[in-house]
Amino acid sequence: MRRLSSALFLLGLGLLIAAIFQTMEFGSVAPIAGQAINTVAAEQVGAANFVTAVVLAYRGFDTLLELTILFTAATAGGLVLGKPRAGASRDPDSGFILRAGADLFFPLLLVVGLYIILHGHLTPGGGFQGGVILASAFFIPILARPGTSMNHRRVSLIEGFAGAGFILIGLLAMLGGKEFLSPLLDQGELGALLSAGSLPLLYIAVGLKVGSELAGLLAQLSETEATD
Amino acid sequence: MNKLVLLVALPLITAFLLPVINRVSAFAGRWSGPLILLLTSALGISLWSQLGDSAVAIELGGFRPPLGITLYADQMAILFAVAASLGTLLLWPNGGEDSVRQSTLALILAASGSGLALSGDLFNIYVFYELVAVVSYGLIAAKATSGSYAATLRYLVVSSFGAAMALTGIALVYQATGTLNLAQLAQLAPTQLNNMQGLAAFVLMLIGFGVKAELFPVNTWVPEVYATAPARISGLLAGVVSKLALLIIVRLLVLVFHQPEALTVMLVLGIIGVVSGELAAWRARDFKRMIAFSSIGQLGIMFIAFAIPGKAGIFAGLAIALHHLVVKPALFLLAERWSGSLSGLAGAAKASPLAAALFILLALSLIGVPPLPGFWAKLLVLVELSQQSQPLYYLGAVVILAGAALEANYLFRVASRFYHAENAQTAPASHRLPELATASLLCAALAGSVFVLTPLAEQIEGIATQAADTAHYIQTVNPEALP
Amino acid sequence: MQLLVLFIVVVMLCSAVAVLLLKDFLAALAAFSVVSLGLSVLFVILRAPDVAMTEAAIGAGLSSLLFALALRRLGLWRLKE
Amino acid sequence: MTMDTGLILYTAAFGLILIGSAGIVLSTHLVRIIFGIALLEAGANLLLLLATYRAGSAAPIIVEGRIPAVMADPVPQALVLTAIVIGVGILALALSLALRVQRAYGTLDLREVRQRLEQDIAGEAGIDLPSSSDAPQAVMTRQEGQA
Repeated sequence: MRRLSSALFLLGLGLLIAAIFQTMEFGSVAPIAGQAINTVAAEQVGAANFVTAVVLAYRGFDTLLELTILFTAATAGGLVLGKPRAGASRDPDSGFILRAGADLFFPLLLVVGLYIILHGHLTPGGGFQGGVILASAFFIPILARPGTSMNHRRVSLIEGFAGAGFILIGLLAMLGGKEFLSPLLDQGELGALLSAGSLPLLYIAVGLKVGSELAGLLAQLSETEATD
Repeated sequence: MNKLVLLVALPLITAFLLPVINRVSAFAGRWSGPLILLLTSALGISLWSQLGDSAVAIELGGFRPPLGITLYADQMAILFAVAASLGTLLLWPNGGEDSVRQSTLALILAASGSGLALSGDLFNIYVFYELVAVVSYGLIAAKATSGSYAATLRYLVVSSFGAAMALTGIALVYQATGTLNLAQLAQLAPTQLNNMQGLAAFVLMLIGFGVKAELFPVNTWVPEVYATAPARISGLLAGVVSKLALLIIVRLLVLVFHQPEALTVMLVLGIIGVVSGELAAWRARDFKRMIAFSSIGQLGIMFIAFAIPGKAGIFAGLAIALHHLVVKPALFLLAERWSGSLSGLAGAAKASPLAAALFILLALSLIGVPPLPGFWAKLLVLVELSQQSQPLYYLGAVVILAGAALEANYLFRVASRFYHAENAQTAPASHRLPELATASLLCAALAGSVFVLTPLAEQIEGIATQAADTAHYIQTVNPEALP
Repeated sequence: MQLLVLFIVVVMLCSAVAVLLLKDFLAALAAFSVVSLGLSVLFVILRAPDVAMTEAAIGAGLSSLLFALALRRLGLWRLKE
Repeated sequence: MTMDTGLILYTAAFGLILIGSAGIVLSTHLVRIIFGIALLEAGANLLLLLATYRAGSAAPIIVEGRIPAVMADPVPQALVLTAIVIGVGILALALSLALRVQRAYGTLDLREVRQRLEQDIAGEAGIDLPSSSDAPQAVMTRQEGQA
């Protein structure tokens, strides 16, 4: 019965998609918002990477919410998984080569992650991609040494202040009589490292937030005891 | 007026910092959440009174639409934004092991609920909707029973499927128009979206946003979640969050999707919702699932009402939605101590006479007995339905009447059991004070509204008139001229 | 170019079906990574380097890591004997 | 890039959406269903990015002051970026929940989980299972002693 209704549902979805395919006109419409942004972004925001301009300036509100979703998922994950019991079974130790490799990788990943975050307004990449690399920098040592655990207090401190920093930058603009999340600071020269006003600051907040949330999530998951 | 953003920003920043605040002082950690919500609710109400019957658009980041994200605040938006704040405050999660995490999640729920009501950008709505979803997973799972974990996971699967469908719909809309701003979409819709692709996009978004609005094919999570979640969270989900999802669908219908087929789809799904919900509630053997199924039925009535074209539909739908917004949380609060089977409720009136009396008041209003507000709301829907020409609307009216008869049957079966003291083995425990106080407050609001029915109806009609006015919306947001 | 796109798409769709049909969860995870990687290559072809980087880091990297951790904790981390 | 390439790409997007939906609706193992969600999201993301893609446009980045003649639309790129990050957050939460469900019920088979869930709810309410009512569309057969 369930199978039948599922199959019917899928059939309906398939028909819907087929109908869309039939009537859809590919690429017939000019992207109104996108074209406007491409014309004015260099002047208005001052970021050479227009995707960054959209992510942090034009649609910065979305990004704030996205960070909140990660934060919420980490908080809810903490609620669900809880604290690991003492003396829970652990993964077998991973051997010398992996541990040495993890130690070697740690500074490398840290530098690469920070580089990607700081150049987010100039080249592809930014807070999200850099944040993932930061998270892996802190997580790989845990994988290599299954006994150790992450300092959750410090992680929650970083995630709290990074998220609050993003909102504070937005609220500062309101104090100055502008709208929430308006770009601040001098735009500088297009393409320079110190340019695009407050965007690099926002991306640092994003990077730290993403990094700490993801590292926390990964650590939570790996600290949970195995069921078998 | 740009202070409206604080309705979202203040709870969010408090939520981010709550773990830190709690470490400094547990007292501050416990009270800062409710305090902030009190503040935002007051702010929202004061802005509502300032606004009058005008509307305002906030260009976030100072970018003109369609470049940036726009928030749109008319009376309906602020009403529901305040409802999200105030509702979370009234139903603030209490107890449980991890109260800091729960408070954090509740704050985010208030922020995202308010934002969902105010947002004027299609993708921004999607992000807010996902945020509401993730927060509710956390709050349901906070019960920390095996049942709540399983129910949350099943809910997550349905909800993620819906969200992906909504995202697909958004992609189709963007493909056809090249913009996400609702005002600009309203300008472009008659030429670009009045076709098969537009209808498909609407159906996909209806499935997506319908998950939280307990729409028929995607409401399988409702009985499981409401039976396993903490009662306050069930009340929030059924009372407030479902209305927010409904609000989005109504906005989309008014502004973007003008096809008559779109209304027909909603009408049919609403009718199925009423029939299946009320029948299942009638068959239910335990109190929580009975009111869970009855909420599917009630939301079905709202879908039927909003399927009436034009202002009349919004007026009728809004009236019944606001009624449900007050009644359902109160019912779930009462359900906290009556979670056992219905037969175990015998003699409950002796243990807690006030709770039993409140239940009867709520039940009478839910069924639609004059002079309670529920009667006028249902009457309004029936009158508007009878003025339509399509026969399907008459079917809707018949189904609503039959549903009311079923409701009367199962609600009175429960009420009469309350006063059967002779075969009571063990009367259920009496209610805790916070639950009873909040439920009494909601009931008092319900009963009090009987005396101000005429001004209230005029107010709601004003809200509906404003919400149905597409030109007013476009004029307020005033996007850049189309190229 | 067109042939390359066609090739990637075919591989992706086959892997996507394989994710659902393979009995062994580890193999399904591998197929899932193939889908993510294919997607990130498509994003490069579609002139979206930012998205491609994110998809590679998050879709192929992090998601697979999450799945792997979960499979291990769930006791599904074993190849068919 | 020709029209046909666009068609191939749209096929990929809708294909992923359909395969993902099939995984969610037809699978009986919860991990498989979570895989389905991830595939479905991937398809929706690709569709979103394709929405305004034009052949022959350049990436929306100014390198060394040169502004390309036709730049790709940066808006869907930013949207997809957001959607990918949202997806991974939900994925992590889903997997955490799956861990807890397995620990509580000892199974991840959807049918058994539903059955145990029904038992849990009925048990809490203190009613015998066979007499309890199910969701209207969820009438199923039960075997005692399973799970």
